[in-house]
Amino acid sequence: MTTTSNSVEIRDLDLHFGAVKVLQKLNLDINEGEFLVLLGSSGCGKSTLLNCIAGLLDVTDGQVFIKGQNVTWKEPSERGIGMVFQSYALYPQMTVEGNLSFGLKNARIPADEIKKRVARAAEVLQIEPLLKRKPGALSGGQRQRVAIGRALVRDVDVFLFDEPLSNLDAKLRADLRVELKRLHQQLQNTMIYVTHDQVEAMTLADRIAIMKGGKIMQLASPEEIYNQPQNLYVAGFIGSPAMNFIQGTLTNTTFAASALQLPMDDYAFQNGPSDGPAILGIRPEHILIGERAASCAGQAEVSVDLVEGLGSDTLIYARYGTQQIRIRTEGNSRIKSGDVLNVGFDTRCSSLFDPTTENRI
Amino acid sequence: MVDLTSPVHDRIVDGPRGAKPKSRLSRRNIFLYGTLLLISVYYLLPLYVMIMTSLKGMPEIRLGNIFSPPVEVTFEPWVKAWSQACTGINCDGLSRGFWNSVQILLPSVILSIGIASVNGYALANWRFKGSEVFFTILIIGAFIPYQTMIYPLVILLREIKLMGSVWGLVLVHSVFGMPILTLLFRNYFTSLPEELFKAARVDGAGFWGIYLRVMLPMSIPIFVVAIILQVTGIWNDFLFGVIYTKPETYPMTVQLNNIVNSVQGVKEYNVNMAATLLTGLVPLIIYFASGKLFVRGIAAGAVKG
Amino acid sequence: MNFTKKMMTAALALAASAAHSADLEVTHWWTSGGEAKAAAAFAKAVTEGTDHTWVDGAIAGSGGTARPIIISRILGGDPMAATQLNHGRQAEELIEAGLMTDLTELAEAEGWADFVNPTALLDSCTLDGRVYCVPVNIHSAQWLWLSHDAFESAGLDVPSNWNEFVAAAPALQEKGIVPLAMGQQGWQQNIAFAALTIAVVGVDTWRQVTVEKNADVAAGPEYAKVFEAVVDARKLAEDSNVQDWNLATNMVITGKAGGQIMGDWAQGEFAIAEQVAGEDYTCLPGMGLNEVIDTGGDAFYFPVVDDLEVKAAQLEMASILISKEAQVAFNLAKGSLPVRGDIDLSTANDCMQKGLKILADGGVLPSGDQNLSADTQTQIEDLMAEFWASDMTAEDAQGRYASIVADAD
Amino acid sequence: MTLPAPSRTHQKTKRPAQLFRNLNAKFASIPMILTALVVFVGGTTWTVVHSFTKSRLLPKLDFVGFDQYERLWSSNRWMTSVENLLIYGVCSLVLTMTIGFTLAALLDRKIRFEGVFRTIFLYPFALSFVVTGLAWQWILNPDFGVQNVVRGWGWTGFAFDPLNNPDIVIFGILIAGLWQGTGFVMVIMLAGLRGIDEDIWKAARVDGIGVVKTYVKVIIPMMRPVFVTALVIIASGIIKLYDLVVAQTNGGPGISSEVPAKYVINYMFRAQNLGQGFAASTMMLLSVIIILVPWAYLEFGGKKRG
Repeated sequence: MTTTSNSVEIRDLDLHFGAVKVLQKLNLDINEGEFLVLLGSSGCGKSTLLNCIAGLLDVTDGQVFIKGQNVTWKEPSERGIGMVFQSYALYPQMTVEGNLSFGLKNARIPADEIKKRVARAAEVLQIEPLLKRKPGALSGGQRQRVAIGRALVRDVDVFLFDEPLSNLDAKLRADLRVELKRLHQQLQNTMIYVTHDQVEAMTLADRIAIMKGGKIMQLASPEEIYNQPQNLYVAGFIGSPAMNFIQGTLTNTTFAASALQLPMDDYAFQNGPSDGPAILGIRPEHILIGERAASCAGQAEVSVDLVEGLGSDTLIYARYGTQQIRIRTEGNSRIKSGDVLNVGFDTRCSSLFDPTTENRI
Repeated sequence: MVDLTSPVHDRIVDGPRGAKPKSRLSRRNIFLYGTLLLISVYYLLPLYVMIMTSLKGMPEIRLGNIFSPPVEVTFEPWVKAWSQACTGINCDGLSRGFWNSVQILLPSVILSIGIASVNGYALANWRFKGSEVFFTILIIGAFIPYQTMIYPLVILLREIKLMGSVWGLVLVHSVFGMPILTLLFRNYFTSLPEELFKAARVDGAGFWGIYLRVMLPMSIPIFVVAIILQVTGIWNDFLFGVIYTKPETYPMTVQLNNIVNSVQGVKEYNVNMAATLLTGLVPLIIYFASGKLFVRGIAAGAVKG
Repeated sequence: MNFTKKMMTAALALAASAAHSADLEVTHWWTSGGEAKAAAAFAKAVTEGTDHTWVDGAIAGSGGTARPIIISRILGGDPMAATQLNHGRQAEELIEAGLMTDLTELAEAEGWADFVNPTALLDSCTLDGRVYCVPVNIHSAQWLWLSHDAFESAGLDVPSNWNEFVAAAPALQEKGIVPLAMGQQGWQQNIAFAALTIAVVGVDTWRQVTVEKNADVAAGPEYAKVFEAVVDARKLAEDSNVQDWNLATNMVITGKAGGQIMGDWAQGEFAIAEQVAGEDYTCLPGMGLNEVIDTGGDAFYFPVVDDLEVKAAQLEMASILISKEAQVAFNLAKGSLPVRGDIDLSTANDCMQKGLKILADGGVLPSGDQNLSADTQTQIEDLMAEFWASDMTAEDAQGRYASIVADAD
Repeated sequence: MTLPAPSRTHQKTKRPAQLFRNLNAKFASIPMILTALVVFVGGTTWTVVHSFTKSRLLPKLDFVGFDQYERLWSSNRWMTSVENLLIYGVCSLVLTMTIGFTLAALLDRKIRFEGVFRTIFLYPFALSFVVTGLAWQWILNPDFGVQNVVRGWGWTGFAFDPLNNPDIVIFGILIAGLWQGTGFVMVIMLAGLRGIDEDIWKAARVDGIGVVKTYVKVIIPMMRPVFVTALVIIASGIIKLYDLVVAQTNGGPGISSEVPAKYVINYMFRAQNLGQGFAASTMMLLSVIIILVPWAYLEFGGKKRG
């Protein structure tokens, strides 16, 4: 058995709505105290998976374990989970205090204990002055804090977050993100967090599970996901602007696409190099220009279509033969559209994919 | 220039909005208000005539015209309609029907709304295998002519020994009120954020807990709408009242029809009109008192899911 | 407040009700002025003659409105203690279904068969040798009621039969008087039709059609004359636009109409208006042509109930309804003839005396109720309603009438 | 932290019996299930089955095939009833929709006292058909009502007595029906109009399209679902037409204002011919189905559920 204890285990989970298979034979182990982010575009099944863990959806087949207990058919409240929703889901007719204590009252916890727990949660979240207010009188950020508090008071093992920040504006979202991270460090609970925002995923997660079509495409740390995407989907999904993909062939560890010849000597082949068609994936910031391009083993001439200055960065949309190439370089660049650039490919940071299996070579 | 071509479209059915038109006597305005006033006359005429007739004595009715106001105002027809008009040898007027209607109304409204709101809640949040099928049957049932179900219901009520009693009629009202009310509540509960329901489940509240502590307090407006819908509907019912009650428990509408259509000697049109107005009074009061809610109620009842 | 007071009285009455008194709900459709008075006479007799209370369940409208309510309540398992129904075929199925109380023992003990006159009345309460209802009066429908005022104002003598009436009509019309008052309801128009039939074709032919259901006769030349007569009558009634029978009667009372074809219950309305037969109005049984009357009438049935007290009270009530005193009081108010041949009705007015005389002479026919099922009756009434209100030709109406007769059961 | 035993960790639990999941919800739905199955499905089926019998006063399973229907369709009264309902139905549909929409459009023109006008147009809807029928019976009374008043003004030849004239009596009922029901349609239409994006009006103005033309070409097509809803509601109400006729004319003069619903009640209870009544009510059911099925198909046919 593994040395770290598993907080949540999911075994062969299936969920079908009629003929639509939302989750398929899904397996996932989440470690004690881990912050796991379920990331994917809408309809990938991430929220569905979270609802299955919470017990809000009946699974078609498979098992869910929390703390080693099989909870597949248990009521949500009996699973030791707390949940925070996108729309906050505060009970509008109850005060903040009422919202925090509702779950405890349902669990028939003594009144003084409820009081204690509510006070502690309010302190942690700094919402003590709001306790007597109704949710209608709170700002978005305050509401979300109360929603988190509702999970907090219940003293649960696992926190489930269903896109908790997507209803907030960008500034507040960034603030609360930091607070969530701090909260996790403070509480050390297991947290499962659903989002479609890669920034949240990258900043918050211990591990990220990228989902597509009811399956997990890759489960790894943010760095690994970013640097070593296991397949084309993950590679294309993570990173903005998206990774460049160049069609070509691989012969003796050299990737060739028309005139471009890239020796991939530094590349860590997973199963050893094999010849045949391949796709080179390289992030915009790993295509170098100017002096740094010269030091690269593979170089090419591209013509610039469009330049976007972002202040800190500059994005260059260029063309290599028929292929579009995105390049990210430092701000205040003098490059204009129409220029012809000599670019270099940093092969150490690139990925190679098999066009048929779409998996990393 | 009159700014009539840019209407303001509020989503809510609300009172007059926006700035008043700049020129009051434009041709367009005269046409618009003229038309509206003319139509208003058509709608108000019957009420006016009923009130005028009910305040006249019989001799004046025979001589005068129905539109002229009474020369001599008398409230006797009202008194007579309320407490003396006869059906058979019972000469206690409409008052009996009024109290019968009240006795039918209260339990009917409570029971039908109680059942329908729970149905709507179960359908919105606790779907189970077949629940949609039953709901579909229910909605189709709203369109089935009552005539095809009247007789089986007589048999049914006979079997459970409720035929002719107030409770039998209460049951009939609950059954026939169920489709539209269930639809109303289901749509309302569906419109509430689903996450609220999920949150309550995570918080450990059960079927009834969520209904009573989370859903009910959030649904006061829809309950008011349903109450308005049911009070006017049940008060105005005639068919079920005729078939499922007996003379002692006749609701007001049935008694009204009896009083007006059972003539002793000459037709007392003034008493008839007073009786008619009395019967219409309850829904009218509700209508005028509830104002926008009534409008919202019938619009809500009409708009499908 | 009035209501509170009533509630108090009701509560007290409830508390005071002794062990052996029962509330007897009685349904009937006697709601016009004269009828209501008659019903009150029965109520008084029951309340005074027994320990029980008559709870009045009057149902307004004609029998057509009331009957379904009564029947559906009996079928619906919520029977009243007693109910008016026209005896005849209406109750047959209810009796067959065992829903009506068997009164045979009471009838035999009191010897109803000895005093009920004509005996046909008791026969129609009898099914397979058992008695199920109490006949309470004899009603006949073949009467022409004439307004003296109307004819005087037109400078005419009061007609003595239907033919004279038709002849006098144009003069009435000139004076703006509606010759024939007719309520626009099928059953009233059917009464007029039946009355005209007997007046025009006589009893025997009528019997062939109505009792023996001979469709050929119904389609034949003799009956054609009946339908011609109805077409004439229809013209006379053109300007009559009332619905209820008593409003039509009222037109005769006030001299707005020359006459009305209606059953003898119309007399109650004249009585209430304090008019005197022979002075203010004239009645012509059998339209003055064929002096016969039918022996339809009202009867009381007692649905089977579970409550033993009510069961006992039902028999007491049955006995009261047919008693001499109640019969006199009731029939004087209602304008109908009593069912007992052994009571003195010298106080009866001119019209009732005429009826009694015809009865004594044996000029009686069974009423339509006794011969035709409700279904057939309804179809004929529907036909009459249409015939009188439209310009349907006599031939068409006769053809359809004959086919209803052919299908009658 | 103690490690749970592996055997316990991977113990599988079986899916609980579905019947007992959410038992409370099912328990609470019993009244609905009973109503749907026993009354709506059961009752209707019972009536349809018995329409093929010769039940008279009491329901009997004495089958006679289509005899009741043959008699029904050869009955003048039924034919008159159907004809009346058709006239009433078509006129009522066209007029309530037109008047309802026109009123809504007028009220939607940024007018003063909108609330007052709306209240006036809608109040009859709060009244029962019995009250409506009796009120209009009085107003249309030829001796005292409108006809008499107009004659009193000097037009002695004026004739308007729909309730006493068999040829036009159904229009007398129609007047009352419109009075009662148009306000309701107006409210539905108004809700529909208010649901239309104001930008549409701005766009139409920018494009120089006149008000009437905007209504006809743009607004009405956009309100199709509202019209359909109103249509179905009015149509199903028309078939049930009963109280109004009973109170206003009771089918008279003669049988000239009879309607199918009245025929059913009449034959079921008064004529004691249940089979005939059931056959007539089955025909009513059939006509509802004819209206409902195409609508349901249009409304729900293409869409997925949920």
